[in-house]
Amino acid sequence: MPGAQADIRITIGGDAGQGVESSGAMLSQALARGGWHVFSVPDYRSRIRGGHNFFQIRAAGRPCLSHSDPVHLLLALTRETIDVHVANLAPGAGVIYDDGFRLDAPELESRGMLPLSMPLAKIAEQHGNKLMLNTAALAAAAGILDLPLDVLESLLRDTFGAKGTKVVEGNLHVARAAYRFAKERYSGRLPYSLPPKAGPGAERLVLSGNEAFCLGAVAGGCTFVAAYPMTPATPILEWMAAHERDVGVVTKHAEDEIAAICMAVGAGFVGARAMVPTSGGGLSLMTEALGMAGMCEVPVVVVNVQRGGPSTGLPTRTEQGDLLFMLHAAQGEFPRIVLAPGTHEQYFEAGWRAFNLAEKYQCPVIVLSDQFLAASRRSLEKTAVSPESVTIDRGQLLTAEDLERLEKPYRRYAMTASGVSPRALPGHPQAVFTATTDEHGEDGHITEDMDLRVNMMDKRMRKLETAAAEMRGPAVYGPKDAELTIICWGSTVGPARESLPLLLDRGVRANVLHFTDIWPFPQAPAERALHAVRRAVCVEQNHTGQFGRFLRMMTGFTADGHVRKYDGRPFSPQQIAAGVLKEVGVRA
Amino acid sequence: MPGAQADIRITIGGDAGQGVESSGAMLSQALARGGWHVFSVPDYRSRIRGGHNFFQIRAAGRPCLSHSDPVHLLLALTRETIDVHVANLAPGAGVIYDDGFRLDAPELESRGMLPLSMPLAKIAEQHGNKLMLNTAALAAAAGILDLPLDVLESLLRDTFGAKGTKVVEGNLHVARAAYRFAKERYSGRLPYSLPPKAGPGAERLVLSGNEAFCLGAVAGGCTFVAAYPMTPATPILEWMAAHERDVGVVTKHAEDEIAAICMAVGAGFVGARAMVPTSGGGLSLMTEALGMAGMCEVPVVVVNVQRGGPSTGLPTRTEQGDLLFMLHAAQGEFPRIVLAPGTHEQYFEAGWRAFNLAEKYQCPVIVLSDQFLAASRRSLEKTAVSPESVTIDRGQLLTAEDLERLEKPYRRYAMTASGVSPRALPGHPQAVFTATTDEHGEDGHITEDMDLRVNMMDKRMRKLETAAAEMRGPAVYGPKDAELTIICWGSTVGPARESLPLLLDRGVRANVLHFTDIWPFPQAPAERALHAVRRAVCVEQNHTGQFGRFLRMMTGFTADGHVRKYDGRPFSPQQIAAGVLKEVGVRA
Amino acid sequence: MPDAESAKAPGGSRRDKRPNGRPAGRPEVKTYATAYKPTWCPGCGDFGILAALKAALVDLEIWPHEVLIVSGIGCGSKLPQYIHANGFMTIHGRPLAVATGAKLANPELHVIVVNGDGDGYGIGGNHFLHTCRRNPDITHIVENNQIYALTKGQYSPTSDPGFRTTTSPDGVFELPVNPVAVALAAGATFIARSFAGEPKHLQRIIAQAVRHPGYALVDVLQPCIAFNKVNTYNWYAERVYDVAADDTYDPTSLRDAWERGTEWGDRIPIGILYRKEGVPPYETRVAALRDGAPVHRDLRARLDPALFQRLHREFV
Amino acid sequence: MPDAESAKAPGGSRRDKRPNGRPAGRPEVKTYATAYKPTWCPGCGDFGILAALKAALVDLEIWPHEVLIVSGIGCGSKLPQYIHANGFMTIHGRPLAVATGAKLANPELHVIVVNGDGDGYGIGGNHFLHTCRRNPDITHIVENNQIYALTKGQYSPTSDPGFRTTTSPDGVFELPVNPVAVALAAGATFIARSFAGEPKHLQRIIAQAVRHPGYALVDVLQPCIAFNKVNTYNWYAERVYDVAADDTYDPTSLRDAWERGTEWGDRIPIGILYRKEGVPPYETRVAALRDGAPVHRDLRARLDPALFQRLHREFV
Ligand SMILES: Cc1ncc(C[n+]2csc(CCOP(=O)(O)OP(=O)(O)O)c2C)c(N)n1
Ligand SMILES: Cc1ncc(C[n+]2csc(CCOP(=O)(O)OP(=O)(O)O)c2C)c(N)n1
Ligand code: SF4
Ligand code: SF4
Ligand SMILES: [Mg+2]
Ligand SMILES: [Mg+2]
Repeated sequence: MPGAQADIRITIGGDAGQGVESSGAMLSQALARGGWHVFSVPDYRSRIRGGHNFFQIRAAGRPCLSHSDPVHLLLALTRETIDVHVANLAPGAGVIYDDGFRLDAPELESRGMLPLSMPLAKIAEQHGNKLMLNTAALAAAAGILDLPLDVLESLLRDTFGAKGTKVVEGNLHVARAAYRFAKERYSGRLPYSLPPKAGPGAERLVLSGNEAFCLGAVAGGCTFVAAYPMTPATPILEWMAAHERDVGVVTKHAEDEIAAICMAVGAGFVGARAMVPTSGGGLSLMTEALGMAGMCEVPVVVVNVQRGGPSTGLPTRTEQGDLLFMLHAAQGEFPRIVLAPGTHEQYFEAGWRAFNLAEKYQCPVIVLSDQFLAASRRSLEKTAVSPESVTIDRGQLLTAEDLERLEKPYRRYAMTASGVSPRALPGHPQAVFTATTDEHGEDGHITEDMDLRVNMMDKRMRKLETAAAEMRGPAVYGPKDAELTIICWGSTVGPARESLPLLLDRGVRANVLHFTDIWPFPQAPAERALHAVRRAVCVEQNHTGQFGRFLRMMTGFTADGHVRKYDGRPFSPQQIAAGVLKEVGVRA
Repeated sequence: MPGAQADIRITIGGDAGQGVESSGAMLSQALARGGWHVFSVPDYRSRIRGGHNFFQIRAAGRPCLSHSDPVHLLLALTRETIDVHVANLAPGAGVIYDDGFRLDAPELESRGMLPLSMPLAKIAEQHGNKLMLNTAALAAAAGILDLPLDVLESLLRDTFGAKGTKVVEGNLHVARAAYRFAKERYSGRLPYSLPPKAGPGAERLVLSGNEAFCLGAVAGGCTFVAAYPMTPATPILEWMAAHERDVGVVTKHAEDEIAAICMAVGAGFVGARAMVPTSGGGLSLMTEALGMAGMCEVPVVVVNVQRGGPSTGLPTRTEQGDLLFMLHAAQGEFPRIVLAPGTHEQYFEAGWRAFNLAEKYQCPVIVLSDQFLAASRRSLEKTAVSPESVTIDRGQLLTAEDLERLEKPYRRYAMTASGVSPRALPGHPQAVFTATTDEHGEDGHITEDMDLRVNMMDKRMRKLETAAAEMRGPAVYGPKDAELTIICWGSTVGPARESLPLLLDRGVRANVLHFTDIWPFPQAPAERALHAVRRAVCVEQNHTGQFGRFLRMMTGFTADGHVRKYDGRPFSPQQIAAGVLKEVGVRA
Repeated sequence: MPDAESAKAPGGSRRDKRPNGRPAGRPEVKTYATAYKPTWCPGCGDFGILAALKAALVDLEIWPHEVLIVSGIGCGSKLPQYIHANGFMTIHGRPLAVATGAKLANPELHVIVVNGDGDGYGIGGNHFLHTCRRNPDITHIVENNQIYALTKGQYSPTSDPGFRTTTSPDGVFELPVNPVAVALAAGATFIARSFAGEPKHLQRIIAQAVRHPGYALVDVLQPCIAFNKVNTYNWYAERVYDVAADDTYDPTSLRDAWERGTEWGDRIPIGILYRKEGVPPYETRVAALRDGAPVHRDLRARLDPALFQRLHREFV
Repeated sequence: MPDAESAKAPGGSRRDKRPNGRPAGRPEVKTYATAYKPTWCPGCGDFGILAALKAALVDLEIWPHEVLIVSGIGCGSKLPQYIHANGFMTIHGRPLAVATGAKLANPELHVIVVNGDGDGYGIGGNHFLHTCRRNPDITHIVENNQIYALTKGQYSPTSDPGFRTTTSPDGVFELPVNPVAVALAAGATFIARSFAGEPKHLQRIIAQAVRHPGYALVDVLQPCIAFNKVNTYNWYAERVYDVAADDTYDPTSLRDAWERGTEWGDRIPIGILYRKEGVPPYETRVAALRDGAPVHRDLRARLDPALFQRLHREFV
């Protein structure tokens, strides 16, 4: 319905290579500077030029946890954009397009849209140059939305500042002209307006999930990143490389993923906090070395930013298809920890917590995110991604002083009740030791002794029990006494939470049960939480319902319904609500 | 108890490099030629020389499904052998050793053993040469056991025939002398004797599991093997290489496991029946390409001969630690078939059945065996490993004639109700097509279309439903109305079945429920079978009880007890019986 | 419809013939046309490579069904999508291994690998090394743009020292792989370089590479207009020279090839840099291939009791 | 006992010193002794390599805690088990990559890789190629017995043509990898060959390799008495000659190195075949290492609000 909005949604569409994503990022940033909360999601193809890309932005007065439907304002950089998105527009939604497109405006209007034709290309050429078309388009949108011009101007100054005054001035001229045109021609025409701003708070940041994660890793003392580029994990390597000098993180673009993880294991072995960001295909190649880290008890953090599978699959799209693979990758059995952060804040936290867990339990830690979480941008308070919330716990790491006090020869793999053996790093005369991926005794030497093997296996696996104590149970969002519970994990939490009011509108009082700590499984809190569930629908971004199957394996719990999506696009709250209603038999 | 035996067990022990395994194999073969059923298991270390190795043989008048405890006759090629095995000897068990060992025979006797000191080295030197020591030892054992000398002689002739008359004659002289010595000195002293022979049947073969599998693969039309050596799978590659010319199988020792599976996928793509034998570490490296085969619907057979993990682990030992890894290896979701043969006959059958399944469902098929099944030798009727039982089913493979009759352009990934698309091989003018690991349409071209993606994913996954119809439910061994059921999978079935009489002796009427077809899970028959179970103990060769967890995931069924072993050595029937009794609260 | 017990591949066991006969007439460039338009950036060097490959196949009078083009993952690796021929776009870095398996299973196919420099010399380096010394009859065309393009601009194993990319913000400081030198050291029997900006040259070189019996490397200088702003059309055009123009150059001499092969900078040699005749391709030496290709084998022959009687003998 | 909030590695941030000070006196061969007896076959060439390595380290006055020996999987890769020094026996084919990570995280360690020919040139070939061009300061000793020994006798990438093994029943018909030639083509800055049967020579070469700043390859001819009955002690002894004896040989000349490096057969050159001075090792060029090694970094510095104020700026 037109009218006052809780939030407003804008989509920018165009061809690959037209700068859709950077325009979207700028508009998101401008809205955040203007005092709104934003959430935005890019949608692009696995190619460099050509093909329709788009960028969805949502702005609200309260924090948004996901994008949402339908769209109130469409910024069409190509004619195709209109055809693609028309089905998803709200009644009376505005469509900004270049007057050169020669569209049949009355026809658009008859289909319930508000055509907002503007001479964008002309304005760009006249006031700056052709390349500034996107600035014109952005400013036009700002004008339509009544976003203050000075906000846009300051952003343009900051963005283009490094390119010299001429570029800045050109962009400013173009922006002003387009803004003015939009206001003059169409003021008050759009039946939707920006919602009330958030209260005056701290200055907010707009970060992608991967960026939030990088900040977390920096805070967590990450000193070594090795990787091989792979969408959608590449931005982690690239961000770290760009900040290598500033924050002091060694970054290595390796010859392949096998080398990347092996380098990280080598770095972790000698004492660096080392990480490897990749996606499923890279993870497949890292499988063998994951077992090496497990066997030799080397801390290492592996980030799997999931994308659409199987195989090369849908390289630029999202999926939660690797859960069971991550839990069981590599031959044999060894302790690993699997975290599946769901929000930008949780992804930031996983960035430092993973290193603490890796060093405390001397094992590989897998951070399982996905393209949706990694690439979506959200406005956050600075405190949400600041070091104040961070602790650094290196676990049982022996200092030089500890080693000098040692009375018996150091045993790297000493049997302990917790399964964790005090760890020395190579380089100290008191702690010369050897490690091997073969089964070994306390001193790291190969053994084929049956009993020693069993004891060593038990020792290693005991670490999982020890770690389980600090794994977090699922979080509940929404009413505790809900009649229906949406069970989800990882990034699905955002749209799932946003679906609750939609369900309530349809008379279904639901809540969300969200898992972030997957392995070791937080058995007791999970069972407690499941005990309180009256009726459950498992919502996952995959084909086979992996988390539902996992939950049954661990607890015997069987969900009453399943909503699964595997088209590579993230769930919207509307899709979850519709899917859940269908599962519980409420007609949509 | 001394006396008439249902079966007799012999252990040969010595240092790596002393030919323990070849001696054991010869004695097994001699016993089979003599008319007994045999089952034998080697136990060796991951090194070339030094360290204790041994070989266990069991001979009986009925087929044996596993080795067994305790041992009646020990053939000690080193002094250490006696110390290692003394705890596992039956009362009055004979110990054959060289008189040069200077053992305290009365002391041995006081510990309940029968010392059988013999001048083996001297006999070898006197009648042949030093290298024939093992022949002397074997003949001595034959003498003690009353195994007919001519059986041994004919075997020696066949074994050394290729090395010329001198070698044959030398070995025969040595054998005769040692046999005579043993008989003359110790006749009638051993309180155990060979059990009654099997009735006169067809000549029996003695094969290792891997050899049985190779015969199955040959019968099944395997034409391409690529591999990288890895214990305990190497013998498959080596057997195939040795027979490359004879049976017409291209064998390729590749530069690594990644190359091996990619070569097999290439060969499978153009139409060969291709396979890659490896073990867990190699499988880890093959993970990514497994997904390629799944996505591009290329038939390929992957054999994982499991060994002790994690990582390099226990390279020459056994484990069932890769089950959940095999079910979920590689990013994303795609159809795969997993077979876990338990006996030599089933391993032979998997050899050809895997190729039929791979071509019928156009997907990777994983044969999951283990070191125990692969390396143990069993006597089998020839018919058990003969082509008479074999069918070759290439599924929906289009012939040239089919293609010539095509009216529309060929679509490799045509949508069908079964999920299986008729398959053409490159090389025909009517079937020029392209395949890609990216998501694709029916013609194999990349797509990012949401609906097409969903349809194509559904089409692929539908193959699993289609295949499920021919997956076999679990087999029941023992009384249908047992009070207790041992649930097991893969190679554990042998010792599990052999444990039933031991359990009955202790008053527990048990049976065995054995799974060979793991994925797609034979849902209905499995549920039926589980329904009949009163009390269940899951017996597995791993730490975390993977099959038990899998069963719970698939059916909700939770076993009442668990017996797990992960010391690298196979279960004996006695160990299973003891473990099960403990789980059900019967004192051992 | 398919015959479940059919144990033969299409084409039966006609070992002495090209697969499945040939259409009448000669193939033309349009024989290789598809309905799919390349998604490459306008101006990308990959267009030239695609055109040259088609033209070379037409020159050689090879039909689409007689070829199998195997690629990896990357911009350049999308090529099989844009040509009407059998194609298999595999996984990143592995097309040489997949191609080797295909060639060994059906030696009658012309097997051509196309992939990028990251795919071929980076992650795929081990297969490159071992394929050189193995010498199967495979043509290997590398679209060498000195960059990881599809992942949007990281440095590649062939990037020049000093080159700044998102993963080399201080400039590359690893020595680039010189594919010619490495192939030479690894024993390749045909090594050539060409340039996407000289399509006629490239077409000739590809045709000769396909004709060469054995592994043939064609490293193609391929401008990436989107991410490599250093090694442009002009940059290459100013530097390349054909060794064929030099009468004293002997492409059969290991020493000459080493001298020129290691040259890179102000002058970049193109053309056939090395060629060794008379080394039998791998597949011609495989015992099991002497009686025909796996794909033409009658699998029912395996059910012959006599075969098993023979095989059983070793287990008695 | 360990301090949970301790954010420093042992040894703190004494960047300018060898790790953790040094014991008094000089190391002796027995300093490197362990209680574990090698499980190699009596007479195996690996014994000679182990002895030469110990002796070289003693010559260089390096202490066990200053070294990290990284190996793969194979007979030869068991070496770290038999020497008292920091050791890491990794997975098959990957020690160079693990070692590179260790070196980048703690450049103060002398990092030495030992592995077999299968491990180093077969499955590990890609890391070999890229480590050569990367040039980290790592010594790489390859126990080259031209066979896969631990898996009981399959042919390796360095097996000579015609060699019969269980996986080459008709004899090898792939060209062997010549590690010297490949390393040269890939840009290695120190390339040597030695022979396990000449322990003094080997000791000298290893010492020079360790001293070389950058990647140093020492390919060691290593008789495997159990599975390689062709390339025996005698076979090698009859063929090897030291290039150092030839005054005209210039190990800094790429051309000379190529000529000799590709020689293999009746005569096999050993000694330092190539050396290039002045190429800065990889780790000396890494920006993040200029302020000290990761293992010596005080991780609490990362919790500095000023750092985050700076980092936050790009997101406003
Ligand atoms: C195992 C794996 N790792 C990483 C990727 C991501 N990836 C796709 S293409 C590519 C590199 C492309 O570079 P190149 O091979 O030079 O081809 P170009 O795009 O330059 O033509 C990478 C790293 C992948 N698909 N698979
Ligand atoms: C991924 C993987 N594949 C295969 C193996 C089995 N394997 C162990 S050692 C070895 C080869 C040994 O050859 P080499 O490296 O030359 O060492 P050598 O034993 O000759 O010293 C192989 C193939 C393994 N451990 N891991
Ligand atoms: S990004 Fe570069 S390589 Fe890829 S299509 Fe564009 S120009 Fe070609
Ligand atoms: S098998 Fe060969 S390499 Fe291995 S220890 Fe024995 S002699 Fe040495
Ligand atoms: Mg490239
Ligand atoms: Mg070797």
